[in-house]
Amino acid sequence: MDFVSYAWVIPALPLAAMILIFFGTRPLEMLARRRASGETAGAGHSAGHDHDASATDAHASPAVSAQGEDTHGASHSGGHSENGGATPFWAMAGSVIGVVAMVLAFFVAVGVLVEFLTTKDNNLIQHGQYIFLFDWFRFGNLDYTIAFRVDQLTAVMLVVVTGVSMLVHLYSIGYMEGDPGYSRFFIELALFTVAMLILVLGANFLVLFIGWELVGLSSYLLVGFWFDAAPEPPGSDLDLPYPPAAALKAFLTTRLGDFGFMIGILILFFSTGTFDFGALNSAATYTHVNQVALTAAMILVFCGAVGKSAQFPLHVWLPDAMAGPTPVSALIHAATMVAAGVYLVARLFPLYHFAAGPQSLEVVGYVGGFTALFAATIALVQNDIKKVLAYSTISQLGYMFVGLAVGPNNALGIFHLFTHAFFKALLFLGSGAVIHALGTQDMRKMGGLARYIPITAATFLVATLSISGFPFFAGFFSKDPIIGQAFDYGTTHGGNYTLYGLTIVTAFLTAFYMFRAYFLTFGGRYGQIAGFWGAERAYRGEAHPHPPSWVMWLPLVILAFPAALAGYWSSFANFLTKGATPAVNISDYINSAFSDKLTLIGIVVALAGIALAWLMYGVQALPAKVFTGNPIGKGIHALLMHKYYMDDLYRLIIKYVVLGLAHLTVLFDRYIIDGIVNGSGMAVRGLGAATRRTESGNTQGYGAAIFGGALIILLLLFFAVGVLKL
Amino acid sequence: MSLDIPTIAFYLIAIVLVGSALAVVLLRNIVHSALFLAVMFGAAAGAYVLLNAEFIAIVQVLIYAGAVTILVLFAIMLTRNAQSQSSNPFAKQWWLALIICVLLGFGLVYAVGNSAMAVASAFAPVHLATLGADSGTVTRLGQLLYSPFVYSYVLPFEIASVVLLVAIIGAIVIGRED
Amino acid sequence: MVTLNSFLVLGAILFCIGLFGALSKRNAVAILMSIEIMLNAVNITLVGYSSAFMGHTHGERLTGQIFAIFIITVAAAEAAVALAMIIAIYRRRSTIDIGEINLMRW
Amino acid sequence: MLLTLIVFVPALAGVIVLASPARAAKWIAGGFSLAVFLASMWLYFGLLGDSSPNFGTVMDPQWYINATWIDVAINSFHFKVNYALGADGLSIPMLILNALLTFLAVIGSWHIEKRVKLYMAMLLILETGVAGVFAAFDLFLFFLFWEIELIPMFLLIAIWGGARREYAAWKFLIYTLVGSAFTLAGIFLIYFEEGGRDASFQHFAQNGLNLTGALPFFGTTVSLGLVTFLLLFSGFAVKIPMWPVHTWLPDAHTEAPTAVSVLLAGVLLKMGAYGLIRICLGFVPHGAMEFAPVLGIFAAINVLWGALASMAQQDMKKMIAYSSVSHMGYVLLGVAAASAAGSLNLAFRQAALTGATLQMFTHGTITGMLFFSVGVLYEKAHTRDIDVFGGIGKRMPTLMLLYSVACFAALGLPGMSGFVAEYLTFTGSFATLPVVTILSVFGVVLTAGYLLWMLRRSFYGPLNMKWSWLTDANAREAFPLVALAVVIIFVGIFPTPMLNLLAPTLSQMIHHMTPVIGG
Repeated sequence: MDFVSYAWVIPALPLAAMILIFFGTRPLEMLARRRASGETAGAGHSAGHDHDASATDAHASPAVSAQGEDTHGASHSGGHSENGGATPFWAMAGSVIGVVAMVLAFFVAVGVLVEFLTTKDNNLIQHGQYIFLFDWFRFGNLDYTIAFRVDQLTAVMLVVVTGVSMLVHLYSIGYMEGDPGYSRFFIELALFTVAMLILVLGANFLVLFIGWELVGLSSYLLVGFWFDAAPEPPGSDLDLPYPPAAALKAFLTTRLGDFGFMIGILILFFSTGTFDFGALNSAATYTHVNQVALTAAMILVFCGAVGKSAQFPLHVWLPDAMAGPTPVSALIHAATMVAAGVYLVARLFPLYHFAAGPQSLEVVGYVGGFTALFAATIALVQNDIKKVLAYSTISQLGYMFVGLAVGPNNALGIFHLFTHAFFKALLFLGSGAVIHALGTQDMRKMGGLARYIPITAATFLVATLSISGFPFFAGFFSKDPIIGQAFDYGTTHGGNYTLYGLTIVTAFLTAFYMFRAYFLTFGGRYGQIAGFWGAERAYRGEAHPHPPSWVMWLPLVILAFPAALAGYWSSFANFLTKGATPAVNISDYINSAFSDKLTLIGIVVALAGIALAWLMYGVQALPAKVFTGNPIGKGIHALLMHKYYMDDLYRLIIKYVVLGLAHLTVLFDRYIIDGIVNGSGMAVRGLGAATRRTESGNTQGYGAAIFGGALIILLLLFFAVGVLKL
Repeated sequence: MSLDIPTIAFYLIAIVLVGSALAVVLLRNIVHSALFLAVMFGAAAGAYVLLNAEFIAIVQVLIYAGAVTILVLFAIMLTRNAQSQSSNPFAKQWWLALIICVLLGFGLVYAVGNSAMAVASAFAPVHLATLGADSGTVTRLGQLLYSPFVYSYVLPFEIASVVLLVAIIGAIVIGRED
Repeated sequence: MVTLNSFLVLGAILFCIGLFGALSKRNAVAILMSIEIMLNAVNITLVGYSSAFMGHTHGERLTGQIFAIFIITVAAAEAAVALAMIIAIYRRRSTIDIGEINLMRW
Repeated sequence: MLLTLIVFVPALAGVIVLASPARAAKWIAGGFSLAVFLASMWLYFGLLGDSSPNFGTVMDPQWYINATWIDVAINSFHFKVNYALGADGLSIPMLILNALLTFLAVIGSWHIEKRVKLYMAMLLILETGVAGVFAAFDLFLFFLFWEIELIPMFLLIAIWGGARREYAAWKFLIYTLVGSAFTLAGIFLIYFEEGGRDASFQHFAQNGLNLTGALPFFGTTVSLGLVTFLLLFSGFAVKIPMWPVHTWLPDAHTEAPTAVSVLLAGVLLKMGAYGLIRICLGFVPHGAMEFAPVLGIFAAINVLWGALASMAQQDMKKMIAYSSVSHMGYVLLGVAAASAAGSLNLAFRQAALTGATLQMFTHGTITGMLFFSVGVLYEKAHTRDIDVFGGIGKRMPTLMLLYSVACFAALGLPGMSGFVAEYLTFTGSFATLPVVTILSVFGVVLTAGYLLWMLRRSFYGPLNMKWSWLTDANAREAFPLVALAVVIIFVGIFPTPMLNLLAPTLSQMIHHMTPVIGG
């Protein structure tokens, strides 16, 4: 079946779901709710403008909203199961529509991928296929076209997006159960899915940018989903982000990156006269383009990726974005949207690699490598389970950029994106199950949970092994080649092994902090299998953990398979590069993975990280005080706890520089511009007040003035005629 | 300079004119001023006669020396203020007025003697009135003022009559005790 | 020799005397009288011109006299109205000192 | 004839409103404004009949009507004013926008109780003035309508405004009058320099290229084109408003009642931009070309200044007013880029100018929506201070949704018309004015900052108990918002009809300018 031609169905399905929920089930739900509340509350609401009525209204509402606040404060930190019972019927119907749409979309996406894998049509392989073309407008030879195109890269992304989105939709039915904004959540989730699909389907910068901004919007909406939550009370050291602030921060920080992105697009458009990726990536387009401008443009485009993929120095929003519901973190802030930056660089890989100067990819590599290490160090000390995962996401995205920078093609980075999407989504959904079970996300109040929620623990362990680069798991196959390639890159670049050093150290740290998180949550001392499988005694919290419902554990189990096995797609590079690299069969693939000395070093490093975590948190033979006891260690710990003071720096800049400038402009307007305007008005009035004195009402004075004036004119005339001889 | 009768008459009239005008302006008693005003009007009528403008001279005597003087005297009588010492005082800035007037006077006299227009015509001889000469200007004036057939000022003249009517009514309305 | 100039100078002097009176007196009636002097000065000038040019094109140069007639007419009307006003003001305010008639001040 | 109806029926309706009982005033005003809106839609749909519709250009306007009105000839002095109305791609969207916003303003003013007859009459007369400006095809007629509009606007602010309404009204009036005095001088200059016999737009557009040479100026000479441009532009710059003559706008907006703010931002500012494009750019291409780099710098200042000043505001309306300053900067940018010298692909210029024109339309709808939103809030809470609210989104979900839509549209989110306009402008203007464009793009970041920050402070977070009695927007209040949202989203997703409408006019203009700007 010709799936590719029907690929437009993939974004259309969640769009239809969104519209159906927005205009269909949500109004019905609200209607039903109003009818229900009308039956109980009586006529109190209907008397709108009456003073007495509003007074009673005001009386009644503190109780209502105080209750609302409490539940939201709680739901904010996870436990919203006691939020008011079951999901209303129409809300549930809406979510079912969303899930069904996503399942269908996922199957079409898989069909598209399979078609690309099996097709013999060389044209399709080389150029992909346009599935939608519509000219917004055309000025001379400049066209602003809405164009969707499917090729191998898009096909991979489609599967990732629809797959994770489908599972997250399903999972959310359980996670968001009974939330007052249940329908809104599914609308926004569908909106995100549509936007992300537009982003990956876009065949030119215009469409990509549309998707790019729309995912930013849905990220904003979903991070701020609990927009009415109260900020964390002072005194808590968990530093939980406040959803409205986090949403704002996420949007603005990524927009700052988009500023560079937009300028990059402008330079490219000006130089080449086209937005189209196909045209941009073909050598003929940029032969006459200034190399320096092109390099600058590519670096600026990368700025957009830095913002969206939370790379240093614009990484600050992603940890805060954890204020959103956990399924959102899994879908948007781990698996798909944050990977859009990687996708962008991969999409433009020929431009980066062949057309622009080498500086562009160097910037990508070093920013990525530095961010990987930087985020990993912060992740070492986090106590919030979602924060750990957030910093790990930032770190892994850094890997992907390194992979793109050092690789001969874009397969390395995208392959890591591909595997990462599954295991990181799994990690987040697992953490969501934990939060749902306990009502807290503080790892210090967990421990030994494997006894209570074994499925979650097992799947979480799979994902942890995968991300740590443990042999035979997906992460190993996608991450170790990046590290190896970074070494080769160093060799071919005059022995500059900086990137290799950054990535290998990060690999160690990753293994350590991920297992630290695992042990703190699920394992710990007194546990079985040397602390890997926790026990009741290891549990440090008070709340009674309750196991997740099937809609929540089923996605975990499903995701565990790709999280473990996605790495075995041996011919991924061959597929993605359209056959430019040789296809590898599976046994050669595994053999080559283990035959390299560098790989072995990577394995050793990962194992060392796991071992250290096990010593410190698994059997707790090595207390953390060993490191934080001395002053230097304490200082470093404080530095890491404060995230290198980046947030404070930004806060200062915004408070004093941006707002300072803002107030300066207002003062300038008020005192200088209006000062001049009002001043000239005052001057005229003053002049009037002064000359008013001459209007004394004395007619003889006027007469004297008239004739004195005539006399002066007369004298001037005499002067002109008699003296000047005019 | 030949001192014929008209020349002597001119200088006499001029002296009386200037003197009575100065008296009008300078005298402290307003009633005396008004009387000298009548003298001045009469002297002016003499000047008109000298200029062969008999009709104007008659009108001057009738209207100015007669009507206006009476009017002024009535006004003085009706507004007589018992408290004031001087009925015809000067304002504070009289010195300023004096400077302006003297300078303006010199300016005017200088202009009369020196400007291009004045030089061309100022020394034109004036036909002073001689006794028994033909006095035809009244007829011509009449034609010029009233004739409906030849070029005349009949329309302005009619308008002037309307102005007079308005002035009469206005004076009544304003002066009426209410 | 009496020329036009003589009458012009006479008119100028009279005009200035009248002006001085109009600008310096405080009694409204005196001011009115001064203005009459000024009008007479103008009339003398006009009639002087008229008479000086009468010889050239006889009959066509009476315009000055016509002007004088109109001036006299208007001056009479003006005197009537002005004196009525003075009387009216006097009735209201018991003074005709224009230094004290300053309702329009500012 | 249609244009005559569109221009004068509102004024007639205003008279009818004044003559009818107060109870009926709103209904009469609403009915007539709706009728005028439908008629103005026919301006567009009436041209669609052909397979390839001709939307007209300045040389060949549609719906054209021309009659001699004043014709005085004294020797070589010839003063001629024609009653000439016409419409082309540049004016049709503005006429429709004007009619739409007036209709919505009447709906949005339903709660007005103070002297309602006069209020509605003034709204309708304002519509006449503005429509006349957009429809006039004679320079003197244009100026006549330009000034007519001042009277109702002055009264609307001065009678129905807020606490400092008189200050604001006078400031508005004096600023505008001073500016338009220069414009009038410019109109006379161009009229006599171009022969002094014909003030029709076609004449000026045809002969604009001849407006070269120098004028003596205190011992030196200045370019005639530049002088004419600057004189004409003075009035338009005040209206747009361009920094540094923008300070009347925040005051006027803050004091004006909601619907008047909507009209002020929605169509009155567009008069300035329309004049800039139609007259300054179209009739004085040499001057436009010479001034373009400076205009570009002013555009960037406008964008950044407005955005920064918005950020410092406590008053929602003042914030939106400054955001108007910022957004009109994009219009200036597009115009500057279209007229800047350089031998470049004309398509870039056309993109920039189209973007600027679309921005005019789009800003009218978006800012209208923002002001209506604030108006709904203000009617209930009687304050617009951003910080005294907090968490009211919980009480007003519908308003929050619509307000958010407006905010996102204003910050240029794709799927809404603001994005299309800004994207077109930027992609076009970068070709001629790269540095200025980069600076202006940064305005987009700042815009997002102040709008979302405002939303966060007012609508998000825990509910401030003080506002627990607030009720959500009702259907009547939501109607203008929804209507505008539909327009915004429609143009954002499917801008093609709009761009097709604009294209021939602007294309003709750009091509006509080719000898001046090169390319």
